[in-house]
Amino acid sequence: MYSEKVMEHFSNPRNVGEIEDADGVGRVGSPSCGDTMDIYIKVKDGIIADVKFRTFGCAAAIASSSMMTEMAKGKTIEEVLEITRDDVADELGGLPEAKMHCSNLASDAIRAAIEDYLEKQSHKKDNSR
Amino acid sequence: MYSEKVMEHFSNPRNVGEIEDADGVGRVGSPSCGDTMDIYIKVKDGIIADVKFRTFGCAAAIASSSMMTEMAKGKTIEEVLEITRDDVADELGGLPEAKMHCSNLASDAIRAAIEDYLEKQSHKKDNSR
Amino acid sequence: MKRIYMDHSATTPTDPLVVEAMLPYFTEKFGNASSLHFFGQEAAEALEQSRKQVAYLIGARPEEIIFTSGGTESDNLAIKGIAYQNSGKGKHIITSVIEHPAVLNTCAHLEKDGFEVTYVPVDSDGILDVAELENAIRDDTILITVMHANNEIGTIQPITEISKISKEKGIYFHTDAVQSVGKIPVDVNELGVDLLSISSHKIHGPKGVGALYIKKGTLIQAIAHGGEHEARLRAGTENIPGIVGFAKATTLAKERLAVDSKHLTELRDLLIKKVLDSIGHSYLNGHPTKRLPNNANLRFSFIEGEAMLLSLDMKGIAVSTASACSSRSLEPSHVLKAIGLRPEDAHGSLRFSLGKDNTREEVDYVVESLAEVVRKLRDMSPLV
Amino acid sequence: MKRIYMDHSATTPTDPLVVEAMLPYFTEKFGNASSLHFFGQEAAEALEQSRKQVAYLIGARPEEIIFTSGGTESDNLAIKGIAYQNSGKGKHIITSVIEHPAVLNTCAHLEKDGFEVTYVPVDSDGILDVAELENAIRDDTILITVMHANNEIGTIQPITEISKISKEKGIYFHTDAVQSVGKIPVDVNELGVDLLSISSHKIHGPKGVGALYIKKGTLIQAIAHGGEHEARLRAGTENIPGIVGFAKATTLAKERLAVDSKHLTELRDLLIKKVLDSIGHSYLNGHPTKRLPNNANLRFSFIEGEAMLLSLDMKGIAVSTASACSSRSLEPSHVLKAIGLRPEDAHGSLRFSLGKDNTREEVDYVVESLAEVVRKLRDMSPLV
Ligand SMILES: Cc1ncc(COP(=O)(O)O)c(C=O)c1O
Ligand SMILES: Cc1ncc(COP(=O)(O)O)c(C=O)c1O
Repeated sequence: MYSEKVMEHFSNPRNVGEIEDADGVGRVGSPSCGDTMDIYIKVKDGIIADVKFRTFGCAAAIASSSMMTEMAKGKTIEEVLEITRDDVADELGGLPEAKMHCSNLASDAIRAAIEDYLEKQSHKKDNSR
Repeated sequence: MYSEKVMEHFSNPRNVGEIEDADGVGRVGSPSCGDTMDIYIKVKDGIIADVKFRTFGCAAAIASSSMMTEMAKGKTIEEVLEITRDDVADELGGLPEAKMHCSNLASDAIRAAIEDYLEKQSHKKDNSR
Repeated sequence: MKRIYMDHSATTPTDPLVVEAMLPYFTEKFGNASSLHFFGQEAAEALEQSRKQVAYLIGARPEEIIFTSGGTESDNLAIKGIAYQNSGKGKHIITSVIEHPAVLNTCAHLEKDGFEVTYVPVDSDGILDVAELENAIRDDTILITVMHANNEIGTIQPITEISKISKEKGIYFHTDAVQSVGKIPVDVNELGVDLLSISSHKIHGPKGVGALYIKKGTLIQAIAHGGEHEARLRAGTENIPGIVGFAKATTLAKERLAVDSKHLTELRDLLIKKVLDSIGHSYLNGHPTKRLPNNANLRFSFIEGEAMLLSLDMKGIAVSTASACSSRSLEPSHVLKAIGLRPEDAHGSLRFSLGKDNTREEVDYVVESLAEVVRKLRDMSPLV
Repeated sequence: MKRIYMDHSATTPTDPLVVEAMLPYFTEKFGNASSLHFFGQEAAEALEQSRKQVAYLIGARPEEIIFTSGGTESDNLAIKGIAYQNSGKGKHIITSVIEHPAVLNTCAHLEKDGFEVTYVPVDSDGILDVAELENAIRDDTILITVMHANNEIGTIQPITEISKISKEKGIYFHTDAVQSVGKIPVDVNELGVDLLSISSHKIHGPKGVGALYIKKGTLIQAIAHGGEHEARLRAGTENIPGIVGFAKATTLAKERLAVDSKHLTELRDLLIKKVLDSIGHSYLNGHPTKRLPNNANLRFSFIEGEAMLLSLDMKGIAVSTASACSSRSLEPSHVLKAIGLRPEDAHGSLRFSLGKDNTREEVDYVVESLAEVVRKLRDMSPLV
């Protein structure tokens, strides 16, 4: 049912955890729908220096989260924002039709984290003005 | 599907043939319905002295004809007329529901032969009057 | 007693290679193909692999194959599925007078449900009259269903001619290929059909499995409701061992088709020639050449079929009167009536359906035995 | 890898004795039961012998058993068969909210066809509310269909209580006993039902076979049309090897019931106790005692079922989330919703369904592995 890549990321997920002093945090999904992702990012010079996740969800959701963090790490914010919803699934060697929303969720989650970061940045600027 | 008795009478039918100078002949059924029986009887002192048949039909029809001739032979006309439609089937150890009409046909055939005989007798009486 | 089986149109022995292919799926690889774990995935893979094999046999794509419990269910699903899906467009169906009961009784059921059905006649050779079929088409005709080869007299119907018409008129076309598959080439694209029924047990596969080909893009309604198996068209836990066996049977059938059909044609022609030569008042029913390589339907005047059948059975020879299904009924075969036989002649017909393992020696023995049986029964017959 | 199968409610391995019983019917005794010759009669005898065996399992008479292609078809035949036969009397059907999709989707189909269906709720233990059912009865109610035991949470429903009511009111009563047969006593007379569905592959028989018990005198309509098989209620060449295997499985199930159910109950209780003791925030779904001896449906907060299932699978352990059929869908189980679970709790449930060959050692290994899996997934969860 799942590609080997999915199963590999599911069984050995990269970047699990929290970042205590994260620059941005994104939460998407809802437990009642069966999946929730929290993504934490640390940004340095416009680059995703560190990223961690916690996910409640199926194997595809966990693998998508893990893959997303790998894809994002070391990239610039602009580059990460260009990652489309399907890219995560493609990197994972495809996902079953019914699970495509997990790929979407992962890209939504990192976007939410970046938005959170950007908003905090603009607040900081506001505050420093 | 058929009892052993049916199969036995079907494979070794008794009294097959014609009686050249029969005292009575009965034909029932029709080829288009899938069975036709001719029964020939020879009557002596009110007793069925000889009986033969020819049958076009299924195994049950042939076995019923054979059994009927066996049951009739040596009996008085009155006794034979008392043989009911089911008696032939009973003697054969039963017939499948769909084949019960074969038993009926056999008793009808001998009845027809006897009627033919009785009619001829009454003609003879008429002529001798 | 040595037994000779010449009733392969009723059913066939399962090929030992088929049984071998099935065996692991009973006790070891026994998973439910819907399960996500190892056992389930193993079953799901076998299912999809089987789908490819069955599709390959008839030139279809795997996603065009729906597994069913047999030819009857395939016919029911095809006909009711199209009828109910398209009842808004029209309620007229065209079929032939010589279809299998699985088609005829499904049509009869639809008639009770407000559909109209036209039954197109066949000629005295048992071949459908295409002009009559074309005349029968109406604006509200939604489905044509005509069998590829007849199960009683083996006649092969002009499916490609019909599919040209059905395509022109935009009418769905289903064919029951239960008897033709494995005996003559069956390719859904060459035939040009939208739906096609197959049954496993007629091609040395296990009983209780079949398939319906549904051309991509053809929408039909499900008739069994439940889980989301088989593209939601056929609910019920998939019969994996049966399906694997069926698939193996299709692969074998494909491999063997050329050799088998040559062998069968030779035996059939030998049987027909010997019977017609050696037994008086005997006749062949159905077209002499447009017929399945394994079918010889023969008629013997003055005597009745069941009596012949059982007499042959006592000599170890298995044949059939009309189709197995109707052989318990008293009505003469609707197919033999349709080719114009008088009832008494229809009653006097026997179907010999050959299989790849039948031999010339068996044919010799069968003809000899038959001659004896016919003689004995004619001696008993008042019609001679 | 050593593999432990604890998904017996999805399907069971076919018993080797069952396979042995089937084997001759593939290659040697391969006849079509409708054929009049030796091969056919041999098949017909096997068919009737099998009917006796299946009837015996559930205390029915042979003529009350119709063979089908599985539990789904049995449910479809029972429900549609009664509905269409009695639509003149009324068009109201009562069922429960926790039925298998084979029942629920059949009812949904009938709703589209003009029938009305009332879905009676269950309590938080998963037991049907009989008073609610009684209240739901109307003058035009023609059928009650309530499952004997639930396939997800194993709860056993008050069938005899319901049948008292149905008899009083003169309403037909069908029960889906697919999960209960072979695990608890199932006797049609004690249960007082008019129709009862069974499936072979749930009791160590082959897939693709089932039966419907139809109480003598109960008229139903056929849903598959074709030949005159199975009292004209189920057209299609009978799957003799499958039916013979099914019959053998019923005989074994009957012989083993007492021993098996004791063994299963012990294992089940051990599994439940060990899990609840050793894993925090874990709970049992469904009634603690009114449940199948082999079912433990367990809930683990903060984590999702499929992830648990696949993690266990990597350790060689096969279990299921909800029923196999719905495990590919994203919706949480309708059964777990019906007992009042929040969606996230429903999503975090696993079904362990034990079989006669499972051992205490396997239970130990499963609980250990489960604890590890739950820990790992909770470490990843944002909800903890
Ligand atoms: C032409 C034809 N269609 C359909 C069927 C029914 O197939 P099955 O026996 O697999 O239900 C048969 C065989 O009986 C057949 O010969
Ligand atoms: C309660 C219940 N009813 C019906 C079915 C369907 O049975 P089958 O898989 O034989 O079609 C199942 C099994 O999936 C079941 O658990």
